Amino acid sequence: AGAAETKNAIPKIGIAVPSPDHGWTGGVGWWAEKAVKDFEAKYPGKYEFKVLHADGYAKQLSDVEDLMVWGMDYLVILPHESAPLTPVVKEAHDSGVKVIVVDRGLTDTSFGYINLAGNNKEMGKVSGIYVRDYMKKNNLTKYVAMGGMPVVIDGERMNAFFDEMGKDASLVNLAGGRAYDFSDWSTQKGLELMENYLQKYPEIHAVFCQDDDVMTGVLQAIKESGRKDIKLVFGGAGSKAAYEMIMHDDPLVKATATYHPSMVYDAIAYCLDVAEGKKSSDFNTAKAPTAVVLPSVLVDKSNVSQFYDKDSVF
Amino acid sequence: MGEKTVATYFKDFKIKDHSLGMAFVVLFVIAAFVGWPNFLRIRNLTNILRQISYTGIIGLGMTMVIISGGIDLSVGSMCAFVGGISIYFLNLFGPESILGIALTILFSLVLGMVCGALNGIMVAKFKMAPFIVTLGTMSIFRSLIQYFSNAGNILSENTLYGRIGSGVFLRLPIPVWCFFAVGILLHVVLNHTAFGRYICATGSNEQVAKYSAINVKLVKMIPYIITGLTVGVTALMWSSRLNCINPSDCTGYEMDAIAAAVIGGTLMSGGKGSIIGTMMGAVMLGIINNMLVMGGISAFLQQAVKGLVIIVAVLLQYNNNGK
Amino acid sequence: MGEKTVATYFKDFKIKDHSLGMAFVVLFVIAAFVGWPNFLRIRNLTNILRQISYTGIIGLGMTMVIISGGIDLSVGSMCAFVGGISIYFLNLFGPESILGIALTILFSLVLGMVCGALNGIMVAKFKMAPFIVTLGTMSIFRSLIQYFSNAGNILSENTLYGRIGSGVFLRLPIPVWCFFAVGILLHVVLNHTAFGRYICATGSNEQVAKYSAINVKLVKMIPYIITGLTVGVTALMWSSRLNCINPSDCTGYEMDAIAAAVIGGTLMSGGKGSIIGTMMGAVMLGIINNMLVMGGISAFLQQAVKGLVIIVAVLLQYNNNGK
Amino acid sequence: MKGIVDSRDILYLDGISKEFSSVRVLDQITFGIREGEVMGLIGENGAGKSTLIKIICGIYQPTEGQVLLNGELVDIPDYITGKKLGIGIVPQEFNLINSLTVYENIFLGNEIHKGLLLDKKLMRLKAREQLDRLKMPVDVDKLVSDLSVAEKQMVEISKAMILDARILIFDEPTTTLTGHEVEILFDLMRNLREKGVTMVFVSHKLHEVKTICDRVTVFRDGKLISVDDIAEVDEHDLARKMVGRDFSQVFPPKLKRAENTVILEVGHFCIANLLKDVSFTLRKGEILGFAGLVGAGRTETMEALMGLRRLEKGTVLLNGEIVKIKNARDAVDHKLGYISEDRQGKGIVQGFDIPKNISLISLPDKYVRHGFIDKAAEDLSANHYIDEFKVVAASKKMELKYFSGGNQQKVYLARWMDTEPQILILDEPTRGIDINAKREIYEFIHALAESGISCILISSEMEEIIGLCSRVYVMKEGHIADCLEGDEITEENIMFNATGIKKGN
Ligand SMILES: Nc1ncnc2c1ncn2[C@@H]1O[C@H](COP(=O)(O)OP(=O)(O)OP(=O)(O)O)[C@@H](O)[C@H]1O
Ligand SMILES: Nc1ncnc2c1ncn2[C@@H]1O[C@H](COP(=O)(O)OP(=O)(O)OP(=O)(O)O)[C@@H](O)[C@H]1O
Ligand SMILES: O[C@@H]1[C@@H](O)[C@H](O)OC[C@H]1O
Ligand SMILES: [Mg+2]
Ligand SMILES: [Mg+2]
Repeated sequence: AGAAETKNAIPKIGIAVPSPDHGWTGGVGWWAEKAVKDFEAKYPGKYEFKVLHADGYAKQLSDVEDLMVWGMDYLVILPHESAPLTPVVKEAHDSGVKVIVVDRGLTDTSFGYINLAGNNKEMGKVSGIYVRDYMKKNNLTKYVAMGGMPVVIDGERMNAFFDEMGKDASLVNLAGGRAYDFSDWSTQKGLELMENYLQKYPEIHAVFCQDDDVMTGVLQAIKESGRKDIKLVFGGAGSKAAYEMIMHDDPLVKATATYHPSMVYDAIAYCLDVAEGKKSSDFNTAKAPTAVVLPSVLVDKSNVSQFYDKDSVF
Repeated sequence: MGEKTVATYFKDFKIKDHSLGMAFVVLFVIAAFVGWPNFLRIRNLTNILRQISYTGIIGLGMTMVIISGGIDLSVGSMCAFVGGISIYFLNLFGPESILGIALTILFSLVLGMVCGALNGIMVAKFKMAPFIVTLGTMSIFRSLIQYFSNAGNILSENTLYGRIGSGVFLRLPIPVWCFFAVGILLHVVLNHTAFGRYICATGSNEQVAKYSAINVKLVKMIPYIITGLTVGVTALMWSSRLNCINPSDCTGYEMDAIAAAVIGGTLMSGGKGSIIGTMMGAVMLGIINNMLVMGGISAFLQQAVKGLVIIVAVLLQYNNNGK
Repeated sequence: MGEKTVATYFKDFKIKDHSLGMAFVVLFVIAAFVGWPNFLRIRNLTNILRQISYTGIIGLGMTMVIISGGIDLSVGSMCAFVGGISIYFLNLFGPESILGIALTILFSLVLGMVCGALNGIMVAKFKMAPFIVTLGTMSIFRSLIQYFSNAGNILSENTLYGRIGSGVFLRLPIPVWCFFAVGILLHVVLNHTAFGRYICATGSNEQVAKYSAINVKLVKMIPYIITGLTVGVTALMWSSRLNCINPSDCTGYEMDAIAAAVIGGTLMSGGKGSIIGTMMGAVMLGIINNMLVMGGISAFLQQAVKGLVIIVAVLLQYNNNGK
Repeated sequence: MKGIVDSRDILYLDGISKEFSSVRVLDQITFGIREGEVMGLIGENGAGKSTLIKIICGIYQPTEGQVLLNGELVDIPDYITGKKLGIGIVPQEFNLINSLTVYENIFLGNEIHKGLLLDKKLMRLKAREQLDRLKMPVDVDKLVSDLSVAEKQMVEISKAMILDARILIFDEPTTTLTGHEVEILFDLMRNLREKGVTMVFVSHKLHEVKTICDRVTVFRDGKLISVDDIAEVDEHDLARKMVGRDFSQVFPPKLKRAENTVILEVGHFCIANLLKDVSFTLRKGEILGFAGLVGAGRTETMEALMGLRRLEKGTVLLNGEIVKIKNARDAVDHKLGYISEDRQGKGIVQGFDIPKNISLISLPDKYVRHGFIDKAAEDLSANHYIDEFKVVAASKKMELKYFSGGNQQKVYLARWMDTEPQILILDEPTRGIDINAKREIYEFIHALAESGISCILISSEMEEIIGLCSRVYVMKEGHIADCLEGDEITEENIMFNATGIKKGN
């Protein structure tokens, strides 16, 4: 095959992802391993893969260093945190490694790499539109919102969400203005937060929690409280559990907005296409990153079957 | 000795002997003000109790470990591990199998004890520093459950299992009943059995215990097994509540469990502590948390306030103890 | 005493006196095999050194604290806090201000010491359990820096600042030089000054230290200040490497720092320890990590292996110490 | 202020009182100590000797009263200040850091520097010199944890000596020393006296006080009873002053050996570097002595017997049957009891009250009903022992750490009595306790033996061994040197066997 030229006879592909600190990143790990398995089967002996999971970006930083020592030709990375990983990824790039950055981008946009990501602003926007319209339609006014972790993409989503909600003055964020708490994208934390909200606010109509794992916890708290005032819980990302609820007409869960961890699979597939010469490797020498944006789609009863994968861990 | 009249009781009453109780009352009153009127609602109070019950139960076992002169940092990971494996076990049975649930309860408790014994053996038999042993097993349990689950959610297929963890009995959630039950049980063990006495003696001075014909190794080991058991209980309550376990669940439980014990007056250096104290400590942590939420403190500052409250609570106790 | 010939040296050589060194060598050889040929590349070795230098430097301060009978769980949060505030400070100066950088270096170290002193005062003056104090300040520092930064990145506007942390001098990264420098300094303090001896004495038996006319409060406090200083150094190295600080940075540093100290032979119960040991411990942790990465162990199991290695390393030492 | 009565006084205590949580342990103490004298300080356990000493050093602050040094009022807020004023102390309890070496301990708090760094060479040298002066040639680089009790005591004394103090206070320095070592210490003290050093010497052994002191101060219940020139009082007077009533016979009359039945036979105990083929027999109802220099291996023998130390070789025959004792519980089950010489480290639980301390061993056998502790029974039994042993306690619920040494020892004894032993081993049972309590313990041992219980008494106090025992094994360097019986039990014979040196040679 007319592969892009590499240093190694057997090209080495290094993959750096965060370790599973919550459901979504768990999914990332799973899809990364699945990709490696699939492509090893597809191109037996032709490529060498190494997947590293980092529990923090300091670890990921050293993972990338280690991958450089290992002599990778390609790097597929889902950065733990954008800013701190940028220099080392740039260093890899400068030493000739072709880089594909997934999801949480880099802060330096002056060199050539693929930036493959979901659309966070769009995700917030899609969610906001759905929640706004649903509330309007059902004469609901009071809502609360939860963020994930204090990172850039989280802010993008929340801002886009509040932008949409703000368009209808009758809708009130019970926490006031654009205030929200962080759920750490974890079920446990979502449960605790929701329990507290249920105490604090005697009437809540809708909950936006931006993540389907968190949603599980939120739903549990609502169920246990026996309260009937909540009519809508909107998560995000597109977990298997959420899809199942949508399929089975859950009273509270009507839809979700995709932001799927399988994007790491797409990134690895993209990488192999480059290696196989099916896609150009020119991005590497460009003066700016090439964006590959996966759309965020609203999934509801009408289209859920297209997205459901019963083997996925997420 | 002799009978005490109410009057003499009040004459003998020294604030310093009851500093924990006083702190509790003060905190409660403050919370009632800050969170007026929601705080005092039965619903809110039972909620607080449920919220603290998970780490609270483990805190009870932790109290025994700390009194014996040890520490167990692995409880959080162990809890995710035991919970996860227990769901795998449960899924071996049919989706409505009551037998499966009964056996899983047993399995979970036993598995917890086995994990605890692992820590215990290393501490007691190989005389390793508990901090290090459990720092190590903390990584190991977490790692193993991630490995087994491929880092994905471990879902129970049993439709009845969820009823345990989210169930309510006589208006109190089941985990809260467990918290009380384990508390009373361990209180009795600590204060009314020879074994409880031995734990205190060993934690206070191991040599003395050895020279007093106490089987020091056993006495140092069993608290870890008890803690494993409490972890098993919490793992059951937690996994059945959501009918699923995520391998990253229960992170940081160790800190809450230790904090509850220490706020409750258990000495970090061992030899002395109280189960009732830990129960109060756990509830106090819950109240603080609730108060911060109700009071609308900036989310970023909530942790700071919590940290501060822990320090102040302990500071008051230390000063009252006159040291 | 008298002169030792080489022969008698080897005759006197007892493995148990050098178990750490032996473990180090064995580990190195294994790593060289597993990671062949990459492991032995200069680039890889300096990489390992740089990777461990951040927590390694803090581990050196931690060693002093542990020897003195304490523990400091707050170092990770403190590091993010000091790093973040230092960048705010740096940004008060122009984008190319060398003076700004010089003053920030000073500022960072002093701020670290002040934070350390905070822990130290509570431990030494108010006689609070170090575990609790630093558990509290761990939350507080983290919370504060999140609050100040609104949980966002704190970016330096100085274009030269980054040169410190990512700089290389005589083929070694600057953080590695810092690690060595702090190591040598603290080694001398511990082994060749009265203060070092007082730390050991106080950590071993506070009462006795007091009866030896040692100012126990001061001796218990200063190690926290030293640790604060090492945190300041790491905060500088880390923030300048990335030219930015995220409030969630440096989470878990305390565990690595403690692990390095304990693998290096420092007793968790205080009274005894070695700076050189901690340095070796930190490097060993780095080697293990590198080995796991190079050896292609399942990512999920890596933590388990690391936990296991820590336990085994300590187990070997304990048994060799003949207890 | 009364002012200085005597211009010879270097130190003058003026109306010193001390209260611990409103309990008065020192009451208006006023007396002077003259420059260059050795002042004895005696009194029963808990009389307040150590407390007074701690006040002089600055470790405690008096509730009332003041201290004058060379006629000037001084404020001694802590020991650091005390040391600067030239006051040195050899404390009553061990005060060495186990994880440091001998020389590091000797210079702890008093290091010699060369520039900024420590001058280890010089410190080693000086430490060695100091120990040589005490005729205790231990390796200065040895860890203190590896030293015997006597060696530790000598290190402790060296630590005080190195201070070059003008006032040197010894709080019961001889409790852990044998006669030979006490002689060495006294020589040293005489030397210091010639150099003009003022010393305070606390001891429960009146003959020592008589030997070394120039004057003696007697305390009773926190009050000053008398200050006398040593020539004007004899031991009998001193004892009477201490106790407050007439005090006659210390030792009860010797027992006639009633039975010949051997109940315990220890055979060929061996532990590398510690014990070499130790064998002995114990008869029913006898008081068997174990004498020897400190470090001779007596404690090790008994610990091995009790299953507290691993033996390399050795057999135990109990009532003619071979028994295996693997731990202390086995020993208790075989009705063996052992009062350790290390009361603080191996005996009492500091944080437990009296009932909990007493029941610690017998708990499962006596106080557990249906799995639960019967606290009423525990209290009852504690009351019984408090009466029987005349334990003086404000409340039996007080933690043991607040009790004086003698009372702690009684509680410790009670714990073992509560196991109803047939064989009771007492290792230095009177260490650091006053003459009155001592006599009580002697009578107690005597009564035990009369009732048929066999006692083994390890003691470094020759007179105890001679006064109480019917047979004595003398140990030397880990083996049994001889077994003395009846009239053979003399100081000379014991010393000869223990040291290999005949007295007078
Ligand atoms: N820190 C303390 N708190 C409370 N009581 C104390 C304290 N220290 C000593 N005491 C009490 O003060 C009294 C005097 O004790 P002190 O140690 O001075 O006696 P002593 O004469 O040295 O006795 P001994 O011969 O046993 O050493 C005792 O009753 C003791 O229980
Ligand atoms: N753990 C140990 N390691 C090395 N040597 C030891 C240890 N314990 C004791 N020894 C040595 O064993 C010898 C016997 O000690 P020990 O003091 O118990 O004898 P003893 O006859 O009971 O004397 P004492 O009158 O002090 O009780 C001493 O030389 C001591 O230094
Ligand atoms: O946790 C997830 C986050 O890591 C990812 O970037 O976006 C979706 C979230 O659920
Ligand atoms: Mg005394
Ligand atoms: Mg002895």
